[in-house]
Amino acid sequence: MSSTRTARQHGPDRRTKAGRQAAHRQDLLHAMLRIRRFEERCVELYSAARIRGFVHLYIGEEAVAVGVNEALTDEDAVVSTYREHGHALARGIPADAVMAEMFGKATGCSHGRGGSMHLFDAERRFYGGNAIVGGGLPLAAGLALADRMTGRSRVTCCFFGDGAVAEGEFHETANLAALWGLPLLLVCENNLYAMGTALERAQAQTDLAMRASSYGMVAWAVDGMDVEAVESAARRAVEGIRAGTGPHFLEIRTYRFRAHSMYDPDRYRDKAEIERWRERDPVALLTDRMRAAAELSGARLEELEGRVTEEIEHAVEAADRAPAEPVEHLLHHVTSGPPRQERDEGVGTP
Amino acid sequence: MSSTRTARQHGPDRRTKAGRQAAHRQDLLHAMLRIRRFEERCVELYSAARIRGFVHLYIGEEAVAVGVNEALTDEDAVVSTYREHGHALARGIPADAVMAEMFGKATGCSHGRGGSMHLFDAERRFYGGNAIVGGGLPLAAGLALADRMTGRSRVTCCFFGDGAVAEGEFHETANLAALWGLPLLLVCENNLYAMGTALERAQAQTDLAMRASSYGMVAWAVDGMDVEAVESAARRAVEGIRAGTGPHFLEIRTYRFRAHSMYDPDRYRDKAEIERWRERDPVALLTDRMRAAAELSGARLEELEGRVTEEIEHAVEAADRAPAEPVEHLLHHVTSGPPRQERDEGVGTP
Amino acid sequence: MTAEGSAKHETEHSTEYGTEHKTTYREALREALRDALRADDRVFLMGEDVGRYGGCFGVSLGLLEEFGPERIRDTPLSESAFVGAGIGAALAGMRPIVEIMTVNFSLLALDQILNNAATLLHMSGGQLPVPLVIRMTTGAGRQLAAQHSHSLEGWYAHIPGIRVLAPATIEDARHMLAAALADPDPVLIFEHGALYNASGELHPDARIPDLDRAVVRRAGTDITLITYGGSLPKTLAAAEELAVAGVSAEVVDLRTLRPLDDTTVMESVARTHRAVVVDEAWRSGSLAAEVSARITEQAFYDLDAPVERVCSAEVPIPYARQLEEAALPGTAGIVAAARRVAGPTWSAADGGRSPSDGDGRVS
Amino acid sequence: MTAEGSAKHETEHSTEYGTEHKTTYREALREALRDALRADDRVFLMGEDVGRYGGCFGVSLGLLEEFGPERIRDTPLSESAFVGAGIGAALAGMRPIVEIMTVNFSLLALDQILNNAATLLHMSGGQLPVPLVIRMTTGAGRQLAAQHSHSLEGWYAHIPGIRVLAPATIEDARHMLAAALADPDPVLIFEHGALYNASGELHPDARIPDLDRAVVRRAGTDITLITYGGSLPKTLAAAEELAVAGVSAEVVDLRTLRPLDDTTVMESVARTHRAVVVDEAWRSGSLAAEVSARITEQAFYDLDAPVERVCSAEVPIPYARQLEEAALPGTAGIVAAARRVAGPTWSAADGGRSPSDGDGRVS
Ligand SMILES: Cc1ncc(C[n+]2csc(CCOP(=O)(O)OP(=O)(O)O)c2C)c(N)n1
Ligand SMILES: Cc1ncc(C[n+]2csc(CCOP(=O)(O)OP(=O)(O)O)c2C)c(N)n1
Ligand SMILES: [Mg+2]
Ligand SMILES: [Mg+2]
Repeated sequence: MSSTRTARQHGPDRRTKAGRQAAHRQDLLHAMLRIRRFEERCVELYSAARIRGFVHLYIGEEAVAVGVNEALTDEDAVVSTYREHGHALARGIPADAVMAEMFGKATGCSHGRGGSMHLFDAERRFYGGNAIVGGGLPLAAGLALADRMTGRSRVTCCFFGDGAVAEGEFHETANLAALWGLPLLLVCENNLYAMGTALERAQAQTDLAMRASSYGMVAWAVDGMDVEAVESAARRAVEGIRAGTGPHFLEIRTYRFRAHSMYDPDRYRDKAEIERWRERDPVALLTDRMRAAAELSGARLEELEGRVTEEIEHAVEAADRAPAEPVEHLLHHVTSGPPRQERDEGVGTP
Repeated sequence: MSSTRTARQHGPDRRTKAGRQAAHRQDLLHAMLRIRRFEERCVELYSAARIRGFVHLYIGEEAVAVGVNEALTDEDAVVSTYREHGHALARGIPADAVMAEMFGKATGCSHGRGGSMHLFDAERRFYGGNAIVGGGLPLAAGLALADRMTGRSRVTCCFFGDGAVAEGEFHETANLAALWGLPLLLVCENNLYAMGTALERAQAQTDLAMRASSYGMVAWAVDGMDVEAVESAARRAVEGIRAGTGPHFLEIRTYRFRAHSMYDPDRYRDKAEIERWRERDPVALLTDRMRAAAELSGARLEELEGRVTEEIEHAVEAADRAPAEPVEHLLHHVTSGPPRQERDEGVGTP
Repeated sequence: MTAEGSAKHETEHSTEYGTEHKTTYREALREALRDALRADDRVFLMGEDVGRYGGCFGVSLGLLEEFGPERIRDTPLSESAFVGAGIGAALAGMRPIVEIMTVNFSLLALDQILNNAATLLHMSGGQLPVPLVIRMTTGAGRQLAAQHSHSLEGWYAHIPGIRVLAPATIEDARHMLAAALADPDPVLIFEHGALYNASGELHPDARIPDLDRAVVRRAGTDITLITYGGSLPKTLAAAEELAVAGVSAEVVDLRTLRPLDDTTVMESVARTHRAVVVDEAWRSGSLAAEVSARITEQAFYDLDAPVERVCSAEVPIPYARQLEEAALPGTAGIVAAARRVAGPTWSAADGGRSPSDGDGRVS
Repeated sequence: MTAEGSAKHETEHSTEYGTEHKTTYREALREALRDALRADDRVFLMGEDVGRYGGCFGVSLGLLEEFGPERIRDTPLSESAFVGAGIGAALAGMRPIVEIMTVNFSLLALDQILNNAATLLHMSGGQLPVPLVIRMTTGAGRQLAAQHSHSLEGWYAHIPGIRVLAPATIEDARHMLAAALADPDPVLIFEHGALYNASGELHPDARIPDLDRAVVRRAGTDITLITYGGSLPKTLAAAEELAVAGVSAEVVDLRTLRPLDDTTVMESVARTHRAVVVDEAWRSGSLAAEVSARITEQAFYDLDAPVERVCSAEVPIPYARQLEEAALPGTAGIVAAARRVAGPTWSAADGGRSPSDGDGRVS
């Protein structure tokens, strides 16, 4: 996908098999690093009150977005949640546009109207950014339905959390998608918690892949800390979907290293548990694997990090300089066409 | 249960095992006949415009209400649907009160406010009568939760259709009940259709018991035309629930012989399919079985039928004579206590 | 019925509910669907029992045979999922018409309507229009009791980003759908259940209505009666009764509940100086309140008397016929309110509410 | 803050948001929960993250430790199921307090609230009261964007059979719950998200409020400003500004949004002859419309000017600070509206809307 295009310009010789593997891993690493560093920067910017509202970090879960995205083409669609910086960046929305959105600027990918929880990019078929848990699922089924009805071989990929599986929307959508054989990839990011509620205190049956398969769809669980495992699972699922075998469900077992949101004091988890999961940090895991295979030199890593830093600092500076969306545009895009001049669309005065 | 109490005063000698079986079967037959004849009379009364609104007949499904009810005590609770004459009568709500409700009279079991779809009887713990498909499920979980929290050993029995399994409420309730181990009996009346939509066109997985068991609860399917099979399954499930093993799910395979409602021209089913199911009419099935075991004479059946006719005709006459709920009481029971005198609770003038 | 389209204050001279038999409201809706399905491959109809059953109120009867199960698509009982699927399909270039059997069940899909359909365009900074039409039955009057008698279109009219329509005539039933499909944004159409069997003449050269305009269904000079949907026939009947009593009532059919056409309402009130709003919803928080508030805001100095509302009693609608009738707005109640507001006995002193005015209120 | 209870027109002399530090709105809510849980074994709190997490806004922090997981009951993300379970538990003799994290997610449970909680008593002919309390956060102002900034309490105030409360002060946060639990019918409590950190003095002999009464928070003679919940601080601030400009504004806090206390409102309007309603909901179909309509209906001849409304712009609430601020009612907007309504420049000729009156409307 386009997100890793820049990385592909450099690095190992892609003409040998070993070279291709090394190059691909570098792409994956680069994609994960972009997300990691982007969010670390967001934490600083949030503390500095440059970013406001609710912000949910993806740190620890980067392998999911990056691995799944490898299986998708530009024609495919993505539906995401409020924890979606990773999905957006992996999908190829420029860091500039994402950062500007977090700053609430006119140059943001939602023109400042969405913020962290509502990133959109119609051109890249990134349908947001949904802050109602489970709310993206029915919509994703509809995107897939349109493809089914028009005979296009596109896939719609919908990300959601383990918590969302408890919502009625999950059930209704899973049944509808399986019943109609929709080209839908359901990606459950099972990070073991929905805010402060551990999976086993929310689900009678914690084997979520099994739950999904009860709808008659192909479903399995994947190690979400291993980006290559995620990628190969996603490729297999997408192949199956394109072959016309209907929706597939991936339970991707992952973990968020940070609190649920910037407001969360994270009192409900064991520090030791967090530490155990940190040992399986997806970035470190891949870095180690590449080092062991002599695919990644210190210099190369430094270069990658440098490129990422540059991109993010550029995004921050650009967002900083970018104009605010003018208050006069408040009523734009409430409906299509020119804003209605009606009295009832009048603006309250601050 | 009380519904069959009158029948128990007569008939076979209950001191022998064979006598007890014969007597019990007579009770079951009587209970089913009451429902069957009551509804047949309703059809006439609907044609005569004495009953209005939506009416959903239970004819063909009598074995479900009667069989399940045998497993419940007076302390248990029942939550039902809009197709609930059978559940109400089996539960012991007097035919008089049910018929008066269908007439919209003050003596009706909902004081004329509910009609066919909303029968209630707080004393008999019959919590209605819900016309939103799936709407009774969460409520039933709450009744069961109260018992769980207070340590009472009561069971809540919730009836719902195969169509309701597609609603998010089913999923949320099943998970909640299984997660919390609630004393809840989920009775799915699988009559193969939700209005005009056949089960296989609504459910990706038509094995509903399997679907339910994916929540980690005990679930199995039962022949819903055989009242004794239903009874024994319900007894087993209720025993399990009282023993503290959490919610149980029964998929009871049945069939409605009539259209979905009085408005339904029934264009979506094969006549031959209906005929095949009629051969397994639960009333005939039990009658035949009793005849084969020499447990039911023609005279005895005639007597039963006579008793049923008498009860129903009494109900019709009483309903006919009963006073209408006065228009002046319109605002009663909107809130507890005396009706609010507010201007905004004023009555529109017809 | 006469055609009405761009003409802003065109008057309906006769509505003829139940007299003529050229077509019915139900058939008019069906013809509109057929037209739309024939005209545009992207259009499809989706909902519970729209296909094999023919629609719970028979509106889509026969369409499955003509257009097949892909385009006349029966769904499971999963209101949230199939409404959301309509939103997604619209985003991906289709022109879905989603039928929710009745407004009563639409609450199960309200999150999708409010937080996705109505919001995506704005929240995405204009990138994601949702050209979706949602049809549903609304209203009471058929002894269906509390859970099947809601009139919640006023709630939907509160939501920015969507258009809300209430066809009250056979003409509008026939022609609003095309206009709704031409709208690039979500449109909700509320069909009143008591109107399906209404029959009348359909003028052959009727045009697609201007959805930004309310319409004067009956001209009058003494008082403006403002209503929509299932209350229009009752209100027109009340206007006839008032005419006999010497009160000339103008009847405005809002037709589009969002955005409201203030101009038509205010122009009428400027002529009559008195207004009554008729709305089958519960009184508190009804759309009638919004209309009343706007008249106060925009035409206060035109008013010779306070705006009154005739709404449903604030009670879950009961099954028994006499209770249901007492709960709903009726012709007698509209006449009584109009006489209070317009009558010569009106005086500031008693606020027009002398105890003998027979407005049927009970305590 | 002073205590207010049965005294109908008691005035609040200072609200002191953010100045004193004796307690906060959040802590007051928590104390009320603790009291209720201690007083009655049948009371329990149920909702998403009320236990281990301490409530998404920290209201129930520490209660799990005191009352245990049975009575401080974390639920899965299943709004419909756990609200419905609250209804069932109430029917079976418990006194559940269900927390829905925010009003934004309450739509998923709206069917249960409307068709079961609000309806069972009437539909059963009086057999089934539902003594349930549902708490949720409402409102915007924290840059949470469209899906997390709804003010939908007006919708709930449309539903017969329930009571709707909006505590706007620390006193009400502290004492409304007990009154709600004493109500035999369902009560919905809307806590405004922007108030949780509000701090102030809590008078030790405050009593349980009379939930049938609105309260005058500030006495005035020239104009009545009517509001509730999160808009009260802004409205009081506007009243202070108006005082400087020589306009004496009375501020009425509705507190109970259903049933509305017409008496307090009309008595105030009878004194001031002018009114502005402030409501954070979108303007069309807002509760402010209902209040305006009632004033017209009941106090038309007392009015010297049309009732105005200050509401949110009709737009999904945007994230960017300047856009969000422009969308929401603010002190300046309230002052401007009040000056339009009360000001000496008011005249019938221009309807009070001269283009130069600075009401901040944009096109
Ligand atoms: C319908 C709904 N209920 C509650 C919330 C509040 N909320 C936001 S995120 C969240 C946890 C979701 O957990 P999960 O689905 O596992 O995703 P994760 O945050 O772990 O990625 C909750 C409860 C919401 N946004 N929407
Ligand atoms: C939420 C909701 N959607 C749709 C309807 C309309 N409706 C009433 S009954 C019914 C079919 C239900 O089928 P099932 O659950 O199988 O029960 P059955 O009628 O077969 O007993 C439908 C669609 C409704 N009442 N509620
Ligand atoms: Mg999670
Ligand atoms: Mg069925």
